[in-house]
Amino acid sequence: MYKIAKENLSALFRKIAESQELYLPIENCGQVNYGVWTEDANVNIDILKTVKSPKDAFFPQSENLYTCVKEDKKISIKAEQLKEQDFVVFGMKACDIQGVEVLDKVFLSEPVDSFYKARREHGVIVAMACGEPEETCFCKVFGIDPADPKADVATWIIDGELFWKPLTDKGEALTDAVKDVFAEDSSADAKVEAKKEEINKITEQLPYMKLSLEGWNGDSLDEKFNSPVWEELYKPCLACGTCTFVCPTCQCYDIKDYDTGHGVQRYRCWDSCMYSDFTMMAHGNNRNSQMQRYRQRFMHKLVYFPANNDGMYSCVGCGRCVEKCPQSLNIVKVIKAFENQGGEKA
Amino acid sequence: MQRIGVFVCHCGTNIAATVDVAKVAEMALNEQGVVHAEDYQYMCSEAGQAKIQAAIKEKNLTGIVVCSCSPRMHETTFREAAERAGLNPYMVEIANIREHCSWIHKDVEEATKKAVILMRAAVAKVNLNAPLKPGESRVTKRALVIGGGIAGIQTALDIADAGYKVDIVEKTPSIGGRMSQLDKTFPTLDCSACILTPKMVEVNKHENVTIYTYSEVEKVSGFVGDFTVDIRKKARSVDMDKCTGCGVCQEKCPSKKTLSEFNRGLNTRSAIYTPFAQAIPNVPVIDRDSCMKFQTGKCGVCSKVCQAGAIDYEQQDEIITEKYGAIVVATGFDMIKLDNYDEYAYSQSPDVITSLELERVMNAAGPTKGHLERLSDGKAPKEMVFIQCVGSRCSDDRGKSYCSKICCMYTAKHAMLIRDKYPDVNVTVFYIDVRTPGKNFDEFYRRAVEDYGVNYIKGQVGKVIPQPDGKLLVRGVDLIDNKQILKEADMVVLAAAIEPNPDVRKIATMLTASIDTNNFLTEAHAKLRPVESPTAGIFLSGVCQGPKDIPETVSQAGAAAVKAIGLLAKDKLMTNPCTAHSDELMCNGCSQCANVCPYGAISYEVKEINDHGVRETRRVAVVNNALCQGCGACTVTCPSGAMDLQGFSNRQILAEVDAICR
Amino acid sequence: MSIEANEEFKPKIVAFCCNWCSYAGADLAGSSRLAYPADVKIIRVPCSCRVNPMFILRAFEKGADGVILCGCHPGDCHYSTGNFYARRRMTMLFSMLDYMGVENGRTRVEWVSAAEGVKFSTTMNEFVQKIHSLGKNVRLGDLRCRN
Amino acid sequence: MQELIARAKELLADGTVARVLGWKAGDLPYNPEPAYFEKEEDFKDFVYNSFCGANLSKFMIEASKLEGKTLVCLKPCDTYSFNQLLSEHRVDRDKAYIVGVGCKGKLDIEKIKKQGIKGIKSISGAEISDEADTLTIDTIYGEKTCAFSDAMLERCHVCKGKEHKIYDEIIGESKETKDAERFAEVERIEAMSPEEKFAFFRKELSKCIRCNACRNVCPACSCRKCVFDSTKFDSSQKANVDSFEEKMFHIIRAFHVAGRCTDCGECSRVCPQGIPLHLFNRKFIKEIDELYGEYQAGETVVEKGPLTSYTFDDVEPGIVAERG
Repeated sequence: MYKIAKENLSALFRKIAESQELYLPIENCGQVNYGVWTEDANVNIDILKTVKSPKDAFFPQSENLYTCVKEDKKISIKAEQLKEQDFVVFGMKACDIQGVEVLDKVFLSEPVDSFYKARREHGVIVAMACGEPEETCFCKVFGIDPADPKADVATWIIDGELFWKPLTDKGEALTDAVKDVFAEDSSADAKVEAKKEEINKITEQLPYMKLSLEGWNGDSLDEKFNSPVWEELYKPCLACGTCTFVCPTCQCYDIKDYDTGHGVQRYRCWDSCMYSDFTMMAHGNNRNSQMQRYRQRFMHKLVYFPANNDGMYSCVGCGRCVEKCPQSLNIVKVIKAFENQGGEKA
Repeated sequence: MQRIGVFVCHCGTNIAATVDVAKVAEMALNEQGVVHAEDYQYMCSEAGQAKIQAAIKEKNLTGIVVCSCSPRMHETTFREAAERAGLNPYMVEIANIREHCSWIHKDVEEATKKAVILMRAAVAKVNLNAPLKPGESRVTKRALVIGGGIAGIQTALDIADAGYKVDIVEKTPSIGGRMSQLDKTFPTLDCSACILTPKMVEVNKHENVTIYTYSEVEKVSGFVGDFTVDIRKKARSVDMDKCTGCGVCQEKCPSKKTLSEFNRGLNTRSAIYTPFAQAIPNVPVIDRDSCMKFQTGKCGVCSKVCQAGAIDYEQQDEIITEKYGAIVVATGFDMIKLDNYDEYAYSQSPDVITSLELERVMNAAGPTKGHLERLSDGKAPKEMVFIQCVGSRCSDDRGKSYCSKICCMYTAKHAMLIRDKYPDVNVTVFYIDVRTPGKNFDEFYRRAVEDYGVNYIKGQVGKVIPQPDGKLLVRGVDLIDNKQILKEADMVVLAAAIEPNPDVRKIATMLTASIDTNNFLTEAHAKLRPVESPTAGIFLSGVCQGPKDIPETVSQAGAAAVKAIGLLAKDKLMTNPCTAHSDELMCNGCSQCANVCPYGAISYEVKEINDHGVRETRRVAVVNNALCQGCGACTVTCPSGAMDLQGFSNRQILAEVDAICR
Repeated sequence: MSIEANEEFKPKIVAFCCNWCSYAGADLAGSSRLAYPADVKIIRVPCSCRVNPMFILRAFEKGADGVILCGCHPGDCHYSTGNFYARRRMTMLFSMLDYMGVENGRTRVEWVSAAEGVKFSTTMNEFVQKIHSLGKNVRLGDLRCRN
Repeated sequence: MQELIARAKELLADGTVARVLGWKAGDLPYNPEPAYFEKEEDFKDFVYNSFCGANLSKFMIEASKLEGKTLVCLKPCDTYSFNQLLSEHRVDRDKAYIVGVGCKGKLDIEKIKKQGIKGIKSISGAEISDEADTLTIDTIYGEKTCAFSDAMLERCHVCKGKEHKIYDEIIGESKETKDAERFAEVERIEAMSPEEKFAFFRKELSKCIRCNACRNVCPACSCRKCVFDSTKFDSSQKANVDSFEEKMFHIIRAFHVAGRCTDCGECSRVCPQGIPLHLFNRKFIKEIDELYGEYQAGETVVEKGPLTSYTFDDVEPGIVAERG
């Protein structure tokens, strides 16, 4: 295990960025999001949750797929380059890392998404344990340990120092490349264990961590789908895309064409199941009320996805939707609503 | 997918000299949807149109682009050609590569490049065109003539003689207009009243004509064939049916201090008055601003003396609403105000007068009973100076840039009449040019110079200086002898420029007829459609369109009448299909579009809408296609884009933008 | 004209002209042979009130360096009131572009009647000159599509 | 709040209204959500406190289509939106029973969290009956305090006043919370150089994720189908590869609501990226005030707004360039 004083972190970032792109939380106009490190970037590694999850690093909000170029009446197709250079995502929390694993299930199973695959292969994830989890966090509900994130490298911030522990070959390679800036600390393991303990104690006190997922699996599909509870739950929903766009696991995208005047750029961009034109087809929409769209989002996260992926929920308890929904709706309220209903029945 | 044909016109060398037309045609073949392209000498010719029609049939074209002159010139020609070949006329777009390209650019490469881009924009648009079908609207067989001068009278008579009803709206208490103020007319020196009065009587008696004097047009709505007009008949305070026109009231009226409009303020009139003796109708009006009864409540003399009991102080303005198929504007002119020309001392000396004032002075019914005399002291003048182009042909913004056209001739007339009647009076005319292009005009002018010894000096007057002895010192230049001239005169007459009646702007706005910077109404085409306004159903008669003399006015009045008759003779009109259309699936029913519609063409209905299976009863906008004129104000006000304009749709315009910026 | 000064830069200029006044004014400029640079391309619209701010933004998005809107003089609109609405709308749009730091000289509204061929031509000459002085639309270029 | 609940129950019971549109307590101290209440027992969750910032007027578009009247709780500033919607025929006055609820300023949880306060367990001082200027926040990291005004939503600092512009009855006291100039921020930007302005907006808008929350919450953006969702302009409701669409979206949105926006501030409240979106709308409001005369949308029910009316002597668009 290595360590580096927090005030020296820019040396570490500079070192990493020498040979590759480095994504990390950067503050811009009061908001912290993942972005590419530059010398004058306003890095904020103390932030618990960036507004958007770091999924952009692997699955950007919009990306070109290919370009058709039209010359006279001849059309040629220019393919978009896949990611070929290595890059590092620094500071990902345990929940967001689980989020990437959810995306893996979608994009790396057949048919493999080559754009995503290339990024995953070239990306090195440096995780960071959560120092002070908040009341909106509920990662433990999904078996995620915020104190002990699992990625290529794991890091902890303890008393003004960052402790660095490579966990995979990719992590070792990155460590080798940058270890000049590190110091060694023989008592590191002990300090980290103590920190984990401390984090776990905090987690114990958080209101959402003990949420029960009982009843949320593929078996109860019909019962959940037909529940009258949805009718009540969806009503304040604005049908905006906030929850989906801040979510680390939402993976739906739309493919669109942009007329460049000299051909067409085909790109994809994140879509939201909250939007009225989501899965719109010529005949109309197969979910034509907001209730249906609202239900879809949560059924997908808590029922359909686990049913198709060995019980893996496509919610990681990051709590971003809890914080960002304009009308204070969120997945926790949905889970609790069904919990209550179950209680009443019993 | 459209099958588009592109036709590039050479327009002789008008286009072909600066634009590589073959290249434009060749490039067209690269554009989306284009399956045919050719160029030809004159696309608008029979042979050119035949080529278009042949291509439409042979290649099954669904749309065509003609790269040629302005669509304002031949869009209709090509639309009709296309229609004859079985193509919907609204599947035709014009790329204006003449007025907007070949005529203004010299470099062939540059002009060709631009022509190609204009062609692309037109192709991009036609790709999104949809066949449109014009609707039909009915024609009200009645015409309105605004203005009761010689222009309005002649137009009304011609329309009435053709068998259609005509209404004349005249602002003043009598018809007759400026011509009634004139003494004699050039070049024949007939007495103006002698030739005008019979026309006034004729129009007044005509069974098809209704005259509203002392009335103004208040509101106009509707469109060609179906205008609705509100006419404000101002309270005359005299019952038209009872009044016998005896004139006693005017005699007895104690309030006689109001300046006479008819005599250009050179004398006064009573508060109850007819403007002049031959007025039609011969019914006086009470000028309420100067009447003591209305101002102080004390008087009532006219009412007491009127045998017929025609005086009605309680009379109110009346609004008459009538429908018309055609409207003729004949609002005429006035002299400009001379505030900007104080060097001529018009405001300082009563002996400096305008030509129109001289007409009144010379007229037997005028303020001096026809005697030529100085208005300051009543003495007969010995030296008279006429100054031409006062405010006409002006290069700065003091006056008018145009030639008032009638001044040269009426000044020759004045000079000749004065020399004829008062041979001892010397007459000098300062002029820039003497313009006499009319039948017997130059002969007339030459008589003034040669037979009557009028002294014409080419040169301008810099200043007129009133002298202590009452004379006027005229300081000018003689450009031919290149010398300064100082001349003492007893009277100075200014040929002030004429300008359209100031009310015309208000009327043009109501009629949505366009107007030029000088407030003359714009004709649809300067050469080919001189008596029509670009606004359908609006025709122009007389000086409201541009300066003209009486014979020209009368012939134009006749021409305007013929155009109006041509319209009234139709039972139905085709309406412009380029109207707004609201997509009820997207409409919010918010009423913003109706707020900006100038025609009241948008109304709302509450109805059940089926949006892909979702049924909802909602308030939605509905456009009345007969009323909509296709301006598009609503389309931009509509935030959701539910409202769109056929023929100029959002997507079509965006396609043009894209093609130009490509 | 200082167009020769910068031969490299060929601005793209979109001119929206109302059918009744300004388009006819442009026709008159043409028939009077009153030259103005070929960079100006005219789009005919029925009335200035037909021009949606989206059209103008779209032109900039697609690479225009300047957009000018011409209509009938206030009070002379063929449809009576169209240009009054256009005037308010464009004032609002231009003020927003200015507020966002986009040079306001790249947009302009001019009233040109059917009789004002000279004004049309001078206006276009002036406008092209203005765009030349502003140079390529770099700032809006940042807002532009990549191609 | 108890008075409000009692009155709401009464009106439900006597059949005056068929439902009540208010707020339901959330599971955290600061996340109540808009909710309908139809039965007496539903009211156990009814809440009205300083976190009930949502403007409920837009919900009345849908509620107007329901059977019977809806009792809707509107704060003074929300009533402007309701009037504007009435002007545009989007809501039915006869279907609304408007209870003007008292307001002493609403809170922004983001502002509390910005002060480093996390792990919140409870917050006191946010009840509508509380008179305290300070919020006391119990967190798992200990007790924290925060001045009420430091946690207020931006819009409350430029409060339009405590008067309800339309209502059937008023329950509760209101307090004007204005402590800043409405146009101060706009003026600050206007004073910048074009480069600074551009940099400012580019930075702010670069955060935009096109979630459309600003649009969907906006009572003026009440279109059934937004122009950005339709195919009529080839515009997109989602993030595009180029950055222009975002700017175009915000300019056009501001333009579409110009003269109709009541400055309710919901757009800035809901933006997950904290973009000060009200700066667009407020710029237009300032321009309209200055160029066409003072105008407050939603003050009363009107037929025409500033952009659907005109005067002959309106300034020319060239004014923008002239004033530099």
